[in-house]
Amino acid sequence: MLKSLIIVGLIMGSIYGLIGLGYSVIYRASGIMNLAQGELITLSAFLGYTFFGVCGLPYGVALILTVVIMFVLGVMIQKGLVSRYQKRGVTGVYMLLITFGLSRVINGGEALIFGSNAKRFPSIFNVSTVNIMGAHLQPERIMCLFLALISMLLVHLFMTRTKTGIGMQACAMHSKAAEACGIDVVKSNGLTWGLASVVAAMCGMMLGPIYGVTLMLGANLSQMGFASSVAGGMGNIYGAMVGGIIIGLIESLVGGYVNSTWKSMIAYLILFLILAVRPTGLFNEQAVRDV
Amino acid sequence: MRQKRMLALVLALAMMFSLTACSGGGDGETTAAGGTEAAGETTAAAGGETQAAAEGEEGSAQEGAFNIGVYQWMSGNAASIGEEMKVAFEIAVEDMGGTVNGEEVNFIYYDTTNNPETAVTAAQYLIGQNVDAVIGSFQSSDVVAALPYLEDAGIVNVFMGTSGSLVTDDQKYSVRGAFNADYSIPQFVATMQELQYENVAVFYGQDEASIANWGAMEPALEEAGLNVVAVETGSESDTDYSAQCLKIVDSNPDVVYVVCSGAGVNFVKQLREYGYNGIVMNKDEWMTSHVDQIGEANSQYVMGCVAYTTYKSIEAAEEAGARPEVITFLEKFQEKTGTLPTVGITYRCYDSCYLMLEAAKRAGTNHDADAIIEAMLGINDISLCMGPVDFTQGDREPCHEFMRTIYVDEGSKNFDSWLTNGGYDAYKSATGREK
Amino acid sequence: MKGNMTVKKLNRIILLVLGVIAVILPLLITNSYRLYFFSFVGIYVVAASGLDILFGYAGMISFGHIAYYAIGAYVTTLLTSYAGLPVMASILIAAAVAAAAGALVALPCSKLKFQFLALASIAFANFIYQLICNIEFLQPYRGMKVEPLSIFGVNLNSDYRYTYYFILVWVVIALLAKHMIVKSKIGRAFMACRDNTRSADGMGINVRKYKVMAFAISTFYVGFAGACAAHLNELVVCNTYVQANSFNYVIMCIFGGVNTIFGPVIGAVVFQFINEALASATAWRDIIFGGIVMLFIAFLPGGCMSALRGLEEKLAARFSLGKKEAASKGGKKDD
Amino acid sequence: MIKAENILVQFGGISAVNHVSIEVRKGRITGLIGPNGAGKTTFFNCISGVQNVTEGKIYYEGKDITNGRGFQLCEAGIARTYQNINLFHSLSVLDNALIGKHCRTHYGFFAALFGTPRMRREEEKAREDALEKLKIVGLDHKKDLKAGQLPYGEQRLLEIARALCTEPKVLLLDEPAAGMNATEKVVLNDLIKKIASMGITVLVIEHDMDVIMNISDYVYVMNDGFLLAEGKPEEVQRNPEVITAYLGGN
Repeated sequence: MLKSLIIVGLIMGSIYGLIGLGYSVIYRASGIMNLAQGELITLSAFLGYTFFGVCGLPYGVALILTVVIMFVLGVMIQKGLVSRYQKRGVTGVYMLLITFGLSRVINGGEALIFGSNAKRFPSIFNVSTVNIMGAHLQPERIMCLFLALISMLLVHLFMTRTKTGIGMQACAMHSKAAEACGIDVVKSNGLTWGLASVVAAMCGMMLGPIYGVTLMLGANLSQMGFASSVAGGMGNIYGAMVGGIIIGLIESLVGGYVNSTWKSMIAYLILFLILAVRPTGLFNEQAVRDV
Repeated sequence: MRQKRMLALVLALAMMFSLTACSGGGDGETTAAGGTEAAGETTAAAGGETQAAAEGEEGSAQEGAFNIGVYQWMSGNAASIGEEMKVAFEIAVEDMGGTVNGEEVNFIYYDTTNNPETAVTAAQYLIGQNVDAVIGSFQSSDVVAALPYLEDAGIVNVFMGTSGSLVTDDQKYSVRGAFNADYSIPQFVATMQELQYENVAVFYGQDEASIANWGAMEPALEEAGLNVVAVETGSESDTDYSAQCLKIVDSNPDVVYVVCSGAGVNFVKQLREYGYNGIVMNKDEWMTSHVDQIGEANSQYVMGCVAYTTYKSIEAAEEAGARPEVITFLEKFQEKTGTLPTVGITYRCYDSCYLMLEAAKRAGTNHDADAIIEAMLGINDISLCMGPVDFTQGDREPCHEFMRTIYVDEGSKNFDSWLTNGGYDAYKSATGREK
Repeated sequence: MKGNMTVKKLNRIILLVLGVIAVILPLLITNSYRLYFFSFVGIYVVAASGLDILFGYAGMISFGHIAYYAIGAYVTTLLTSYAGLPVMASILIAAAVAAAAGALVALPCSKLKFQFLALASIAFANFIYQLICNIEFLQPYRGMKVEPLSIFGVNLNSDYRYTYYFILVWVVIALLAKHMIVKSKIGRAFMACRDNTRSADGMGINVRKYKVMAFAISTFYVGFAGACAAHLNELVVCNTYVQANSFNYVIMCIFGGVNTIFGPVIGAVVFQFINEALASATAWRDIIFGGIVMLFIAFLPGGCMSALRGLEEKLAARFSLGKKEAASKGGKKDD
Repeated sequence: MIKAENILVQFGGISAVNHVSIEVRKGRITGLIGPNGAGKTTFFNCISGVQNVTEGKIYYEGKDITNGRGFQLCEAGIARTYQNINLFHSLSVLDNALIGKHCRTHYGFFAALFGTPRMRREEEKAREDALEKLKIVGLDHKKDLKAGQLPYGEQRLLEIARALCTEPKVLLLDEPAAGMNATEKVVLNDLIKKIASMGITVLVIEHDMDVIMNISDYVYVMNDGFLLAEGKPEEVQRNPEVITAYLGGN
């Protein structure tokens, strides 16, 4: 029992970590906490459902299509919305509210286009359950673990090794200074949102088969994604994954041994305590105002 | 100084106009309805094609018509239920010949948006419209919230909730138009004993109906000497039930009893994925929409004990031995919409509406709640989708006949016939379980 | 100077207009549902004004104010049903408990950057919601019966005209109290903390104390609103207090206009009408509310109030009433 | 008035202020000059409670106020202005000044809530005094304008007026003349002299020589964290080290 709880905890942790990665990428590269990330995940799940489920394309093709569409959507959101608002001088709390408004609009749009009842994202692998070290698991969940680790590695390498990645971080720290060093800030901000949407696409395509596609899919899980990115230290790429895994383990162990309804209550309590006691998270990202 | 005063006046008028305009006409009885009419309008619009015989405004009561108020969750995840409900009402009115006591039937809808507090508002709204009768929600928590107001206002109402605790003897104008879920408990326990089960695991949802049902089931299991090896619970917003599934699989039960409206379906899927392939006894009917949601493989061997269930096709219904009333209803439904109902609640809508109209016809008046409720409680000679209706058995319940179903390859079969012609052995060999 | 004068005059006009409408409303409408509806609008006015103190004046965002609405509701239910307190007393005590909870949350969290404060408030609201759902005693899903709204034993819920006037009285008290606080040095301290915490500290303002005070006052208002709503509906059920509902207050403030007395009033009234008209079209409701937030922040950050103020100045300019100085654009945009 | 004894401030190994001891005498204008990055503002922040000290002690009227909190020091009588302007932009000029009066108006929360006569009196007193201070800096005719709309020079003056509103015993000015043209500097000098004549001790930081030299009674010179020299303005000007380190040894 403990073994399977730990495995499930790790897998849930990797899902939360990947969602948290989306938040960290945008926060680190643009200082904005994007409340619409959850809805981007639901949208990718719906897109994946239409390509893979309805049109019957193979999973790989559906994945690539969804990733490309979400990348374009992410860049469009940044260019059409975020930068235009920033030009109008909208900053701080109001930018946070813009992302909240955006999430409501996307959710409403999904309900109109895809209808409101739950859709079935057909399982990717024909076998419905696999036995690993005595624990029966859905193969899609194991794929989740690997995909999450790979994406985290890719994002980290991109952000720290490539020119554009470092450029993104520079823009976040000080856009004027970055511009002075010749970084096309507008393009790199667009890329940031594109990258975060790609991470959301990966999440959507993985969560679809596990939980089925519903309107509330993104919203429910993204709260925990927030928790993991903050626990690890907001903006720190590794932090999101480590934080996610910690929260995933705690949640599954509490669910297993204490009481399954207390699972999410305790998870939220942990998020609140982390923010109250140590808002900088494990990797000490600067989250406290100077006062 | 004169301009200043004039300016102030202009502004004040502009303010007055904008507030009253956007307040949907805060003055006078008729226009007040305008504001609410907008609510009625949009609900009707969301309900697809034209409504019952009475044309004209959907949202407000009319003179000279049998005004029936309806409060139910019909948006968001329940949008499809809302649409099917309106078709079921339409069929019921046509079966009654289009008019009752010479009056058209006019429905006034109010969506409770899956929030019992809105159900209270809905009751207030319908009372405000002084409707003649009300058909209530399939969600027990809505019924609990709205019932007292309708009782105080003396409005006859038929509710569709199946939770056992909804019917109490101090109710005067309220009656149930569906089956009582707790009546299925003895049948479930009998089946468990019939198949010599000892260990039972339970998963109940975080909603009023499920908690009440489990409250009734627990003593029944103890009496029958069955030991409960795991009791788990979960709510709609959880999405992930890994911990619950693991504990249940780990307790190695003979059978899993699931009582949970919305979240139950996702739970069964994850339970299957975590390795439990035995029989799942589900309180609610296993509808075709559930099968669409979690796939054929995960729906196998889900047993139900209900008054009616949904079918993929009319032939499948005939083959599974569905009641003639259900078959005729399905034919009319298919004729009207080209599809079959995806949720069992549609049958409840038809039955409740038919009962209301029948009671009004027998009472000879559409506007006297006492006469209608008295006529309603006297009905014991008609048969609807839920089977023979008999209010006179002293428990204020219309439905006493249940049938057991089990979902096996592509359809809900009759459990008894499935048992007799070796279905159980085929199940044991297929799943490699001894029970 | 002229600028300040128009704002004062505008507020007086609006006060006059809203006052007249509010008082004569029950005489015009006899439909009990509509009176019940306007009583609820009054409750939302109090809640929105509370959040405006925190968000508009003290500059701290909170997406978790439904938690204090829930605390207010459940505490008053327990006090009246089990401790037998009179309704009015238990409403005030419940509001005080909500204020204490707000202060407790604010102690550690008020120093956070706004993103993390928003996140902490979301986490707290979810925690309270789950806590309520897990306490069997509160019958969260079935819903708990609550004493009807009453003063000195007179049951107000029998005729919604009484509840309307009862809540109207408390709305007036709430707006008056907000006006007095905001115009005093406390209000100025809030605005100083909002604009620039560093120099507020330099000017002798104990920033932390005033932030916690702003949180406490705001949660008192919201707790009071929650308690009144519980007695008005005579029922408390857990799914009313889902975290997502706290965004309603934010939308009301944005729509009506933050940093004003009457912004939240207008925001609450119009929000309730849109909410009622689109109750069943949830898809459209999300889109419209999301759209309101996005459009208003872009084009009308001061909300309806700044539009009215702009209108007033344009009219004044056309009538050349000697308004020389540049029309002062309201709200956030110019700093 | 304020005595700072061998103050050391380190930011991760680099010591911005290296064992500096400065004394600000009562009723006199003390200047603190040094090239950019000499640690003047860091030292300034230590006195005004914004920056904690790694080592050393600060005394104010004999009491130890090392690492005291900003608002406590303000109440004790130390007011300051900022190098880059830290006004409350969305508030009016008068409100900015009134916020300065915050720790000098004495009424509680409930007094404010019920608008007691005591509260109205205190508010009236605060308003008059604020207007008076605005008159000193010549901004009273713009009291309803938003602080963000004032031109740069006037914003500096408003910051000084706001500091005066806290009725300080010591006024710390952080590069008040930055970005001012010649005529504005003359106005500033008179203003500082007028403030000193009101019995308020002044400590000024500036890297602009002529402003410091003709108004301060006593001058300290700092260079990359060290105290280079101190004394009367004339002595300091002739001090060879100051000339080489600061004036480029012409």
